Amino acid sequence: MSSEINELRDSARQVMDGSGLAAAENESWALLGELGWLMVSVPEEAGGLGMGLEAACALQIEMGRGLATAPYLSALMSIEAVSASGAASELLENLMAGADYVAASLADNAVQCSASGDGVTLSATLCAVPSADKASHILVSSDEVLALVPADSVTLTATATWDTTRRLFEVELEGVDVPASGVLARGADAEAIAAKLAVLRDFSLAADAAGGAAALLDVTVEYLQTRRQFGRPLALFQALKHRCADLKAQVVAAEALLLDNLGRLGGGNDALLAQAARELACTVYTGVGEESLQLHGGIGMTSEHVCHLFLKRAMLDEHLGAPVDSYPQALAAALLEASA
Amino acid sequence: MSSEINELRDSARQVMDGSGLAAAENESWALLGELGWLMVSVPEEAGGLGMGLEAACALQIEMGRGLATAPYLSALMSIEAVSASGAASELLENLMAGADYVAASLADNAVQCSASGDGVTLSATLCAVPSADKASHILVSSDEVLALVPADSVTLTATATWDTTRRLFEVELEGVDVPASGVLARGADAEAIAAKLAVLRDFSLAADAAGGAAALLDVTVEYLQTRRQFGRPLALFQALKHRCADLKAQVVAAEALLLDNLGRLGGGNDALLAQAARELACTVYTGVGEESLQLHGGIGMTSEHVCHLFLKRAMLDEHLGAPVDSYPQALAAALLEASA
Amino acid sequence: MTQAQSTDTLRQEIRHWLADNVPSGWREAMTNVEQEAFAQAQRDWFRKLVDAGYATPHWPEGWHGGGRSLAEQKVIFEEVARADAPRLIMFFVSLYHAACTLFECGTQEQQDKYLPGIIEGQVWCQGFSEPNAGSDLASLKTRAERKGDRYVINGQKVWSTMAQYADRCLLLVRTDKSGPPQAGQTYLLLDMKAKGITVRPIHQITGDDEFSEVFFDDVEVPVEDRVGEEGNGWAVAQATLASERGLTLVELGQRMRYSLPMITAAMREAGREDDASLRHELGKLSARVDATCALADRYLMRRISGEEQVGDASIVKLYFAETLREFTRLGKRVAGLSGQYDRGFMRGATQETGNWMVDFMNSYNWSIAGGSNEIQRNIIAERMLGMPREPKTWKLEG
Amino acid sequence: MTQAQSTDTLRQEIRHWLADNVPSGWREAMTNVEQEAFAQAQRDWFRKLVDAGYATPHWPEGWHGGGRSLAEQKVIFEEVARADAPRLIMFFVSLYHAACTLFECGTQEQQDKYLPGIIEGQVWCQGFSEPNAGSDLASLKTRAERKGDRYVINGQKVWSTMAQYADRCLLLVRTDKSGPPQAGQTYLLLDMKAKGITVRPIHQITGDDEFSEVFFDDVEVPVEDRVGEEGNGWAVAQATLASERGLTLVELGQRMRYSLPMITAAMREAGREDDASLRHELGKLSARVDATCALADRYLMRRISGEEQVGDASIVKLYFAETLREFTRLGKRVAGLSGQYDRGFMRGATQETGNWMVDFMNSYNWSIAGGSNEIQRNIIAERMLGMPREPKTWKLEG
Repeated sequence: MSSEINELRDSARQVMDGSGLAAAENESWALLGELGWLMVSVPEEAGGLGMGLEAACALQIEMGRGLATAPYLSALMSIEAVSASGAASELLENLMAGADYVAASLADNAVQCSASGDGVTLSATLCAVPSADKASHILVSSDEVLALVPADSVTLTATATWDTTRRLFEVELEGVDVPASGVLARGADAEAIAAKLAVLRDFSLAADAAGGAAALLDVTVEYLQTRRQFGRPLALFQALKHRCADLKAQVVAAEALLLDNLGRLGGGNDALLAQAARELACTVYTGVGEESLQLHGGIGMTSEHVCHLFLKRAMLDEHLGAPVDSYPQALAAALLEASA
Repeated sequence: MSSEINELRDSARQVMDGSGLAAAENESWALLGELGWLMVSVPEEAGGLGMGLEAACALQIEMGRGLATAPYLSALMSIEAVSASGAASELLENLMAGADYVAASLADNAVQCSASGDGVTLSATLCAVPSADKASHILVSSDEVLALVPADSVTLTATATWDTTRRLFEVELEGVDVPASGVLARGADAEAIAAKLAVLRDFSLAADAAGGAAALLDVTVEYLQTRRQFGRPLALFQALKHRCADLKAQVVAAEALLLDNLGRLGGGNDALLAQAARELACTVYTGVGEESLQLHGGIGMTSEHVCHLFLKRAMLDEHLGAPVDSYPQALAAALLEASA
Repeated sequence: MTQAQSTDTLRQEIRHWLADNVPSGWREAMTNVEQEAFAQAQRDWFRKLVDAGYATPHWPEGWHGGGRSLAEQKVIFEEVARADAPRLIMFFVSLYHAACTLFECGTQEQQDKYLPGIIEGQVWCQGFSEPNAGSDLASLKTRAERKGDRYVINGQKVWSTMAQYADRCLLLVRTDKSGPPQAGQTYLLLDMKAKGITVRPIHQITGDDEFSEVFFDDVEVPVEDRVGEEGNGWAVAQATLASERGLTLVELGQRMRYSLPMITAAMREAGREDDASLRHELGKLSARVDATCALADRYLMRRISGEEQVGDASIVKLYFAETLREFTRLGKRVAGLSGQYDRGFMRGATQETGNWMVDFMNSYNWSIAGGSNEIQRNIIAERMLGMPREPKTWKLEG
Repeated sequence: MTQAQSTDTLRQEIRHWLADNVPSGWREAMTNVEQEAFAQAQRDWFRKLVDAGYATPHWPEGWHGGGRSLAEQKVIFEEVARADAPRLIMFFVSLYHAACTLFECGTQEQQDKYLPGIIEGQVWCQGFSEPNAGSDLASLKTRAERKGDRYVINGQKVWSTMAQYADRCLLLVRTDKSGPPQAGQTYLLLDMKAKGITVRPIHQITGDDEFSEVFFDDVEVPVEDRVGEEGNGWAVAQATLASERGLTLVELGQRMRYSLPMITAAMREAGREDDASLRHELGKLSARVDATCALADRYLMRRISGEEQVGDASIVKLYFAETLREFTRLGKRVAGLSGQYDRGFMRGATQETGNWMVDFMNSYNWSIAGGSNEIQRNIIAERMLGMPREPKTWKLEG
């Protein structure tokens, strides 16, 4: 990771620390715009900072670490979509400034699309759309079409998850007519952008998981250091030490793979690099979550302690993106194909 | 388990202890006949002891514990086949006395069978046939036919495995003509007996694994008690203690399931009971094998120490019977069917 | 009538009774309700079970419903699980912990005073665990000072089930600080309406609040409500903890087994019933679930035959807790994103709600409470395998 | 020329060289052969690599092949892995351990005396590990008594690679029993032809015998063959152990990655390439293998940039050892019964033979030797996470 990105990450950590573990969504959203975090990966010629996906992931690591509430990934996906499609620069500027928010689904969805005059008619149920109630538009992305749908033409249903750090919605489109001006791309262009969005999404989920796992392990070790039982600190018990050491190795490995794979982007296998990073990091995060709760004992079972917030976010991260089991299947399919 | 079977098991343990961990095959084979272990599960009316599969498994547990070399399971399968088919009692007597040995495959095999006069013509490659070089006949079992094939009409190939406590052969039958006298059963009868043999086989593998796992864990704990490092016995290190405790729980669970399922036989789901016992016990045995080698450290890597003998037997046990992954698949299929 | 015939008859009886009496749709009715509604449902169900004689099978002969063998008690627990009947969470302490402690260690006066109330539906809670003690029961800090014919209590207890509904409390206190930590403990029967008691429900990560913290500020307990001698509380507490004799894990194992179809149903819902990867895990899990039941059964049988050995109970509990974790983990995997949705909390539902995140989180109740997995591993290693205990004294380097 | 260009050029060079020079069919040729045949093949391969300048890239500039950057050394190791070339097992101690120790801690005379011999093909072995010490290097018992201008050695070493072929030995001995165990150690360069040395190969569970026990009976070593001061051996040994600087794990990680097709091939052979259960495990494994390589790479980069922190190396080794175990376990599962057949031992083949039981057993070389997984976990917990060290003194209960 370049020193530029290391600096970005350091400053992000300071910001996250400053606003506490989980700043309110409104507050942190405003901050995102102010700090320019929404423009990090937009090319310089489009008015962004041109620091690429590595920078976005560096920030996402810190946001995972700090249990950030703002819909950063969703916003980045929309910004990437608008930027990649070369659409109106005014919209892009507003999005990058945080003045406007277009919500994107963090799941794979089936979209029905038919031509309608110059525009299209769309039907779909989009799952896992973060903070959709704050969005002006919803991004609809499929291999056929990439479009912006006004929020007032869809039906939103809040789908509360156990992870209270994020607010997800189900977005229902029932034959919504989108004029040509709302269609960002079609056909092969739309497919190419959808692929890029999946890479952004999977890497970002990996980053959130890598950051969260590292933070939760820190919390857990600190707890074991502090808490005494049978007349000695829990951290003295070798069985617990060894479990923490195993978790540490896994956390470091997940981050190593994430950063290494980010460094390999552009070689024609971006999707696989993102999927591998996502698969390992989310597996590690849920593993750290499971172990941390056990290591905390009773206190971890109470909502007073921060432990469960990480655990629940870990579990949700694991089920965002493509279906959880599709990741190892995709990696295996690639290996089998390569050796055919 | 009844007190009668407990007594049998106690005496078996004394015998196994007496002959050391792994008595030579010739020696222990003779003992099997003398002690009457080959007749335990044959019904009393057929000249056996009528103690059922529970008794056979009690003995197999102890033989697994003692790394027995004699082809007990193979012999029992042949005896069961002959007994179940109601064939000549003289043969059965010889088999039960250990005066004759008919070898049976411990794997699933494809058998081609065609009618030939009163008898049949058989072609097959039988894997994992123990001590086939000592057998007068080879048992061929399929859903179509159950037959005894003279050993001089087949081709034997020694297939050495890493488990040096057992000697396996591949038996090749190329269109061997078997007269009617050699055909023990056909059609539905053969199928029913094949099913019984699979139950005997799977339970026996579970028993071997349960016994071996328990013995290996004993060996390992004793080693940790004796061996000192960093100025204290290894057994004092909590991380190692906890790993031993987990293994202990698994070993006890595997034996509990084995004995419990043996007690449920005859309720119409014998195959599943055997498969579940086999699945768990073999998984536990390989797990104990893996952990024990690690816990032994360098000494476990040398052939001077007994650890590797158990490990290799565990690994082979896991791959005897039906293909290893077919066990969980069968259990899952049954659950899905029951809830359909 | 042989023993087997007698349990068979009982099994048929209770099976029919449960078919007629288990409140239909109780799980749905207990979803997203206030705790009082749950408490009322518990009272109703308690009344029915008591009246039918199925709530007190472990009480001595002569008491209503009492005099059943351990084998018969097992049948009742198994059938309750099979019928997916509610667990008597609010009355478990009174029916088992309190009653058995009184039968074993209480005076005739104490028995006469308290046992009838239990049958009438008095709620008891347990006051053993303390904050920051975890599984270290011996580290007890709540103090009781003898003043004339009373003890005066100051301190704090935690993880007390349904304490806000409790009439009385089984309270373990420290009366002497000198000597080893297990000595100097005294066992009291506390009136929860006494002055100076504050009960504060604990907000759990599932949204449940069945456990409470209990604070004592100069609370007085008459000396006649002491069980056993002063300083002998540790031994009495062991009797309390041993009172259910493995029956709970027989029941929980069976509940888990009967819940396996929740996973196959989830596979079908996801259109993945033919997925070899899920089938592989399901098959492996099912063998483990069966083994859990076999372990619990065999443990109870050994208790019946008097062959129980130290550590046996630890194996059953550890294995159950780990298998339950795997069970809920697989359910969570199969359910995918929809398993992450918060569908509300089902009160008294233990870990078979099919709301997989709740079930998963609740599985920690069994790996943490009642002696954590780590404590069970210590017991197995030290007391079954004979490995050395944790050093008593130690000194850090440097 | 930038650094990236220079490593790219080197990569192309060595890739071509390896394509022309790796002995074709070496794995088959090394199967079921006596050790002497293996030793001869090692000598031949050593000669080729040395002559091409690829065996000593880590030596200082001025030495044949020397003066390569760590980044360039990494390229060589990666390409050797990619080409599935034999590892220089018999010469690793001489080229890395001995040479780096001499460069870092040896006198000019010692360097002049020994380094040319190493390039000419002298074999060195390591005499650090002792029986019953396991990963506890500090507990060293082999004694050296100073008598005039000689040390007289008595004791025993174990796990010495290819000691029966060794000309010299890096020997760690105890010269002082007082004081803490890490003090009082002295580092000697021993002539393996000296009187009083007995080498006994260890029969491994794989059938291999590449390791030996070495016994010392009044073996004399001249004082001028001591490296560093008397009593300073521990520090010199650290330099020895650090000499390969993570390159081995870069190579081994790459070898594992390049061996993943062995599993897909086994799946095809078993007709199970579409089995979702195997694919699930393979996919998970492949992410772990990639992470192992990423860890090793990033560790080396941190060494290059001087940012290495204590414990970093432990994570790389632990994670590699565990991933390798999973790798061989999956291969074993796919291979089924046929994977259990003893197809003989392939010498010098590490753990990528496709003979899955051998590969599985060999995976323990990495979880036990060179600091077991347990030791690595201690280091990570204590020195990275700051958890307390194992108590120095302790007292058992009772």
